[in-house]
Amino acid sequence: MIELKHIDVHFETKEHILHAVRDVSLTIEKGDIYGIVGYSGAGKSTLVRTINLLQRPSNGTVHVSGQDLLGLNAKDLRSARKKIGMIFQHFNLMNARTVAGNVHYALRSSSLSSEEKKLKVTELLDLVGLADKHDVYPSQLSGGQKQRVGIARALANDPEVLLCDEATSALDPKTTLSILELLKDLNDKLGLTIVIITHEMEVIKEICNKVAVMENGSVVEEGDIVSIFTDPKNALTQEFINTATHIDQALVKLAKHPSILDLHDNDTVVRLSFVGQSTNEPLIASLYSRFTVTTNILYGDIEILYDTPIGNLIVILSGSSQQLKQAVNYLESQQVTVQQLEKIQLVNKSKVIPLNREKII
Amino acid sequence: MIELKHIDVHFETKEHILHAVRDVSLTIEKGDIYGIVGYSGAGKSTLVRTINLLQRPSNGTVHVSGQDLLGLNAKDLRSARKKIGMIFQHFNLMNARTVAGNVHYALRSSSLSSEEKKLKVTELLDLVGLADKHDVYPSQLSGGQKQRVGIARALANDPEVLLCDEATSALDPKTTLSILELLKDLNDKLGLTIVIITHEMEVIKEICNKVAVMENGSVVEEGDIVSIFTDPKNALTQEFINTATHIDQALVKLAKHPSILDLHDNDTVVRLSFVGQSTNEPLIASLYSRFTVTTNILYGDIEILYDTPIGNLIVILSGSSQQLKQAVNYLESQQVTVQQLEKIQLVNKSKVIPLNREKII
Amino acid sequence: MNRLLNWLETIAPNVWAIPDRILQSTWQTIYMTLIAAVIAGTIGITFGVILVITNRRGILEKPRLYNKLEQFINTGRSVPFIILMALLAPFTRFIVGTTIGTTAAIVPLTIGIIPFYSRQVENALLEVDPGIVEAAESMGSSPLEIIFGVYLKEGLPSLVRVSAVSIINLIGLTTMAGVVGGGGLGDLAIARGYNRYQLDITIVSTLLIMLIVFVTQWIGRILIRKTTH
Amino acid sequence: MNRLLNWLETIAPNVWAIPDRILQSTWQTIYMTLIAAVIAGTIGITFGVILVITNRRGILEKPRLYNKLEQFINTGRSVPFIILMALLAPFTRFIVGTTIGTTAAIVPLTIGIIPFYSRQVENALLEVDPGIVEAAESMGSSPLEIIFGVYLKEGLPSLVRVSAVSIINLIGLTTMAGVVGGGGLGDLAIARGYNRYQLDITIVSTLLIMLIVFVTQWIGRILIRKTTH
Amino acid sequence: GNDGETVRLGVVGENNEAWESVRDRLADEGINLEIVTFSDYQTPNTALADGDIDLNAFQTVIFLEDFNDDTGNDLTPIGDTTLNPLGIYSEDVEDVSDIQEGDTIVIPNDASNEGRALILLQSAGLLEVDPEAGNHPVVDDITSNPLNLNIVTVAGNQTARSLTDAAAAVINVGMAVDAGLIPSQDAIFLEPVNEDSEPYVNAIVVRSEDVDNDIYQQIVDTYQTDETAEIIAETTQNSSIPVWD
Ligand SMILES: Nc1ncnc2c1ncn2[C@@H]1O[C@H](COP(=O)(O)OP(=O)(O)OP(=O)(O)O)[C@@H](O)[C@H]1O
Ligand SMILES: Nc1ncnc2c1ncn2[C@@H]1O[C@H](COP(=O)(O)OP(=O)(O)OP(=O)(O)O)[C@@H](O)[C@H]1O
Ligand SMILES: [Mg+2]
Ligand SMILES: [Mg+2]
Repeated sequence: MIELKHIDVHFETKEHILHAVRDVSLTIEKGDIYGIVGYSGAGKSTLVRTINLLQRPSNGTVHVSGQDLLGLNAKDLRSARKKIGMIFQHFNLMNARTVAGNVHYALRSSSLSSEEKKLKVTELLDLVGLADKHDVYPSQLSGGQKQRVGIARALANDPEVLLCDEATSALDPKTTLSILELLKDLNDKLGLTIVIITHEMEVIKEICNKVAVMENGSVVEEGDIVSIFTDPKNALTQEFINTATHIDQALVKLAKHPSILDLHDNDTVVRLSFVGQSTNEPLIASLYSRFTVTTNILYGDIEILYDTPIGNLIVILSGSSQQLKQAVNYLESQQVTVQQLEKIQLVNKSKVIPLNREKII
Repeated sequence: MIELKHIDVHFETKEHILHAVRDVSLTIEKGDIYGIVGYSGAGKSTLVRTINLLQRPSNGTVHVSGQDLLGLNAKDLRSARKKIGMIFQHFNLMNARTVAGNVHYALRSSSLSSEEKKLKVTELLDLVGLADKHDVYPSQLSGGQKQRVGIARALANDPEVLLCDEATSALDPKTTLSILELLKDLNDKLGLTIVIITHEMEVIKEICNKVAVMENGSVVEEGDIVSIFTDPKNALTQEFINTATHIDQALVKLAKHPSILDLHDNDTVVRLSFVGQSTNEPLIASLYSRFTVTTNILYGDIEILYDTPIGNLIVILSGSSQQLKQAVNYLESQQVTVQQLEKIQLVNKSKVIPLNREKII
Repeated sequence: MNRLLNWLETIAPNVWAIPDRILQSTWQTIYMTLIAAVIAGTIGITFGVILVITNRRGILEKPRLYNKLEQFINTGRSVPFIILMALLAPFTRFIVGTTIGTTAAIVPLTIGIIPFYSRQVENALLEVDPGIVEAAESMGSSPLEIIFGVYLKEGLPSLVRVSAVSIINLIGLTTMAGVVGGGGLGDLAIARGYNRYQLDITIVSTLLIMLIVFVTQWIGRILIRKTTH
Repeated sequence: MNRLLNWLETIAPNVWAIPDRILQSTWQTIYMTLIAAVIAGTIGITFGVILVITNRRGILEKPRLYNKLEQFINTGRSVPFIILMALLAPFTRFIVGTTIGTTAAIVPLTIGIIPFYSRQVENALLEVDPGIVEAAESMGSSPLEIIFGVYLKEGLPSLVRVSAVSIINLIGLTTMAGVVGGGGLGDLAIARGYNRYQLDITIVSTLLIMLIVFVTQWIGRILIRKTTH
Repeated sequence: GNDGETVRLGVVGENNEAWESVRDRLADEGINLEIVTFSDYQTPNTALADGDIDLNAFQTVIFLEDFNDDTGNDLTPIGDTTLNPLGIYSEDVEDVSDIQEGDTIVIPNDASNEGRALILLQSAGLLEVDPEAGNHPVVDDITSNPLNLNIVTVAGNQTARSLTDAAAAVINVGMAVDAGLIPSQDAIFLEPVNEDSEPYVNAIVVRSEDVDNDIYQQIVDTYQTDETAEIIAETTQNSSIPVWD
C-alpha cells in the first residue's frame, strides 16, 4: 500500500546540512494501522510528510497504492493526494472559512450533490462532537476543537490512506478514545490504512497493529505491536515501553518510598513480566498453593494488547529462601520473566535532559 | 497564592454570547501543582489565561501572591506578570529570534550580567535537551522542539508561578517525563507553584497534588489527587479516571473477546478496587490460604499515587459459591470494593461522539 | 436657506460661480478612479497572484517568469507618469479612440497603477500562512483552487487593506489627468484654485477629494472587519 | 573606448552634450530620495506603530487617538502634491531657509510620503501574530519592549517589503521636485527630454531612474531574505 | 456654418475668459465651441496633430515652429491673438541693476517660457546665452554669467510664489496678474514690445489642411473683435496686448 524505499531528507541551513530522515525503508500494508513513535525531533513528521510528497525526499522512492508518486505529473499527483487524508500537527485550518467551510473545502471535487455535501459535512462535524460549532470560525475554537475540525476534514473525502501527525494530542482522554474508535471502525469496515505519529503510547496500544520507532532520522525498530511491546530489541524502544507501562516511574517511586515496601527478613522484591497465556494461569494463587509463597503486588499493569494479555508486576514474594527458589523456577517454567529488584538499576533513564539542574536552580 | 473568585468569561460573537467560563472560584496554594482537566472546549485555557490577565474576566477577581491583579496599574501588572511564567498551547515563539534569542528575551529585564544571561540561556536549553538548537530559528524546529523552547522561556525568569497550557502534549513520553521531573524539582526546591492543563492523566498522576475538573465552563469537581482518583464524585471525573486507568477499555476488550475469560462453571468475574494499605496485604494469596479461592488477574493496574498505592483489578475468582461469598466478604472487610462484572455496564461511555457513523461510512 | 446660500456666496465666490464645474470635476474623479480601479484591480490581482505562486517556494515555482514579471513591474514604476502617458498614446487611441479627455486619461491611469497594485497584492498574499497552502495541497487542490480558495480567500482582509491604499494612490494620480484634458478635482484644485489664487476652489476641491478618500478608507475598514474572522 | 564614445555621441547627442547635468540630476534624485526616506521612514514607522498599538485590540487601545491619526493621514493623502508644497512653503522656509531648490524640495517630499508610508507600516505590522504579542505581554514586556522587541523585530521582513514599495513611490514623487526647482532625473526626463523632444534624454533619465528602482528592489529582496527565518 | 457643429479648442490652464466669451458668441451663430483645458504644453499640439482637437490657442509662433521642427508636423497659425510680455519681478530690488552677485533668479521651466526668459535676462544685461541655441535656449546654454547668478527653473505657477525666496523671478502675464501683480507697474523689467517681439505673438493654430476651413476662420473672426479685446484688457490689467488688425 505504502512503500518507502531508502528515503533521505536533508534540510540545508546556513551553516550545515541537517539530515532529518536517513535511509528509511518502510512497507505499510493495506488495512494497517501503523504507529510511528520516537523522540521529539526524531524526524517523524518529516518522514510522514514524504508519503504525500508535501516534503519531497532528497533521495529514495515513494509508492502509494502501487503508484510511484515521484514519477507522477502534477495532475496525477493531485488525484493521488485526494485519496490520502492528512491531519496536521499544527492543524492548518483555513481562518477565512467556518468550521463547516473547512470540511466542505475537502469535498470540493467530490461527486456528491451540493445537498449531500452539506449533509456529509454536518454528519462529520457531529461525528467529532462539533455540531454546535458548525458556523464558527477557527479563531474562536479551543485547541482540541481545532484538531477535531482537522480530523473531520481529513476524513471528508473518504480517503484510502490517512496520515495523522499527532492527531489527538490536544484532545482529552474521552474524546481521544472516541476518535480512536472512529478510526478503528473506518479501518475495520473500509480497510482504511492509517499512519499515525503519536507520543501517547496508549494510542499505539489502543489501535495500532504495527509500530516503527525512530531515532535521529532512522527507523531503529519496526514490527507488529505485540512483539514490540513484549520483546523490544532496541534500547530506545525498551525505554519507551517502560515509560508507557510506568514501570520505570514505579521503580523510582518505590526507591524513594521504601516504607511502601515494608520488607520482612525473608521477603524479596521481584519484577514479573509475561505475555499471552500466562495470565490465564492463576499464578499468584498457584505460588501459594504450590510453594506457600505469598505474593504482594506493589505495582501491576496487566493489559490486553491486540487480544494478547501482557503483564508487568512488581511484587514482594514472602517465604523461605528454598520456597522462593522453587517459586521462581516455577514462574520461569511458565514463561514468566523474573528479575530480582536489587539487580534492577533503579534510575536507568537515559539522559534526554542532562541533570545539571542544580546550576540553574 | 492564586485566588480566583467568581470568574466569568463571555465571548461575544455575532449571534450569541458564549460563556466560556462560568462562576469559577479556585484557590491554589503556594507550592501546589494544580492540574486542570476537562473535555476539549471546556474552558481550561480561557480560565488559566485569566490568572495573568491575558484574558480579562467579564466578572470576578484575580489575586496572585496577595495582589489584586485587576486593581493594578499597567506598570505593576507588568511586574506581577514577570513572576508568572506561561507555556502556551500554541507555543507562540518569536520567529525572528533564534531559540536562544527567544529564551534570552525573557531575561531582558533580569538583573543578571550579560555574561550570566548567556550562560543561563545555554543551561536552560541544555535542560530541555536543545543544546544543539541554540542558534536555530523556530521555523526549523519540530513541534516538540518548539514546545521545549516555550518551556525554557517560561522558566527563564525564575517565576513564582508557572502556567502550563498543555506543556507536554507534543513531547514523547521520555521527554515528557524529564520535563515533569524538572518541574517537580523546581516545585520541591523552590516552591514553584504550577498550574497545569493537560489531557494526559499520566501527567496529572505524575506530578499534581490537586486537580480540578472542568465541564462546560464550570469546575465540577476539585480536590487532592488521591481522593479524586480513588473517590471521584462527579460522573465526568469518573469517566476520566476510568479512561486513564484503562478500565473502560479493558472491559470493552474483555467483552469483545470472551475467549480470554475462559470461564468455568464456578468462576465469577469481579472488579476489585482498593486504595492505600490494602496493597500491603497479600490479598490474592490470602484468598487462597483462607478460602482456597484462586484468583486469576485478567487486567490489573496498581500504582502509587502521591505515596498512596491504588489498585484496580479485573479478576476471575474460582471456588465454590460458598467460598466465593466468604472471599468477597473478606475483601470488603479489607476496604476493597468488589463489583460483579455482570452488573457493570460494559459500554458505559457517554457519547462525546454520537455513534451515527454508519451514515457516513 | 437663503442666508446659507448668501453666506456661501460671500465666503466662496469662485466656487459659487462654477457649481457645475465642481460637480463635473467630482464626477470625473470618481469616474476615472472607479473604472481604473476595476481594471487595474483585476490585472493587478492577477499579476500579484502570479508573483506569489511563481516566487521561490511558491506553488508553481518559476524563477524566470517571476523575474520577468518583476522586471516589468519595476520598469512600470520607474517611468514618470507624463512620459507614460505619452508612451501609451497609441494604445490609448486604440482603446478609446482618442488620447484626450477623461475617458482617455483612464488608460494611462490604469496602466500606471497596475505595477504598484501588483506589488501590494504580492505583499498581501505573502502573509497567508504557508501551512494552510500546504493543507490545501495535501487535499490535492489544483493551482486554481489554491489561488481562489486559499490565497485570495485567506488573504482577503490584507487584500482589502492594500486595495484601499492603492485606490487612494490612484485618486492622487488622477490629479495628472489634466495633462490630457481629463479634468477632475485635482486638476481643478491646481489649475483653477492654485494657479489663479482662487483659494476657495482649492479648498473645496481638496475637501471633496478628502471626502472620497475618507469614504474609500471607511468602506475598506468595514470590509476588513467583515472579512476578518 | 574612443569608438564607444563616438557611438554614444551619435546615438545620444543631447545626453552627450550635458553629461554634468545628467550626473547632477542623478545625484539630486538620490539625494532627495535618501534624505526624505530617512526622515519619512522614522516618522512613518512611528505613526504606523502608533496606529497598530492604538487600534482595536492593540496593546494600548486608544480609539480616539487612532481616529485622529488616521484622519490626519487620510487628509495628508488627499491633498494634491503641488498644493501640499504651497501649503508647506512657510514650514519649508523655516526649515531650510528657502522654498526653492533641491533641499527645499525634500520637505514636501518627506511630508508627502509620510501618510502613505505610515499606512504601509501599519499594514505590515498588523501581520505580526497576535499570539507572539500576547506571549511578550505575559512576560511583562512594556509597550516599548513590545514595539521594538516584537512588532518591529517580527515584522521586519514585511517592513522591508513595504519600505521598498514606499521608496520606489518616493522616487516617483521626486519627479515633482522640478516644480520648485529641485531638479532630479524625473524633471530632466520631462522638462528636457519630453518637452523638448530630446528622446535620448528621456530614455537615459528613465533608465537611470529604473536603475535606482531596481537597486532599491534588489536591496529590499536581500534584506527580506536575511530577515526571514 | 452648419448647425450643431462641435469644434474643439485646446487651451492651457484656466485663464480662458476671452475664449468663454467667444464660445458664447459663437453659440448664437450655431457653432458649438468646446474648450478643452490642458495642464501641459505638449499635449495640445500632439492632440491637434492627431486630430483629437480641431484648433488650439496657447502658444507663441516660435514655440509652434519648434514643435513642427521637432516632430515633423505641419501645424499652422491662422490668426494672432495676444502678445504677453514676460517680465522680471522682484520684491527686493527696484531695478535690474540692483541685482547682486550670486543672487537667485527664478524662471519658468516649461519649454515655451524657459528660453524666452533667458533671452529676457540677456536683454536685461544680466547674462548671455549661446546664440546657436536659437529661440529656445536652456540654462545649460548660458555662456556668460558675470554676476554668477543662480538660475533656477521652477513650474510656471511657482514663479510668482518664489519671489519671497529669490532676488527676482521671470513671470508671464497670466501668472503675474493672478498673483495680484500689475505687469506694467510692478515689473522691474518688461519684455520690450517691438518688431523683435513678433515670434512671441500667440496664435490660433490648426492643422495645415484646415487653414481654409470656414468655421475656423469664423472662430478667428469672432475672437478678433473689440469685445474680446475689452475682456482681455480687463482680465490682464491691460498687460496682455491684442495683436490682431
Ligand atoms: N476568542 C474566542 N471567541 C469566541 N469563543 C471562544 C474564543 N476563545 C475560545 N472560545 C470558546 O470558548 C470555549 C472554551 O475554550 P478554551 O480554549 O478555554 O477551551 P479548552 O478547555 O482550553 O479546550 P482544549 O482542551 O481543546 O484546548 C470553547 O467552546 C471555545 O470555542
Ligand atoms: N524546515 C526545516 N529546516 C531545517 N530543519 C528542520 C526543518 N524542519 C524540521 N527540521 C529538523 O528536522 C528534524 C526532524 O523534525 P521533525 O519535525 O520531523 O521531528 P518530529 O519527529 O516530528 O518531532 P516532534 O515529535 O517534536 O514533532 C528536527 O531536528 C528539526 O529541527
Ligand atoms: Mg512532528
Ligand atoms: Mg486549551
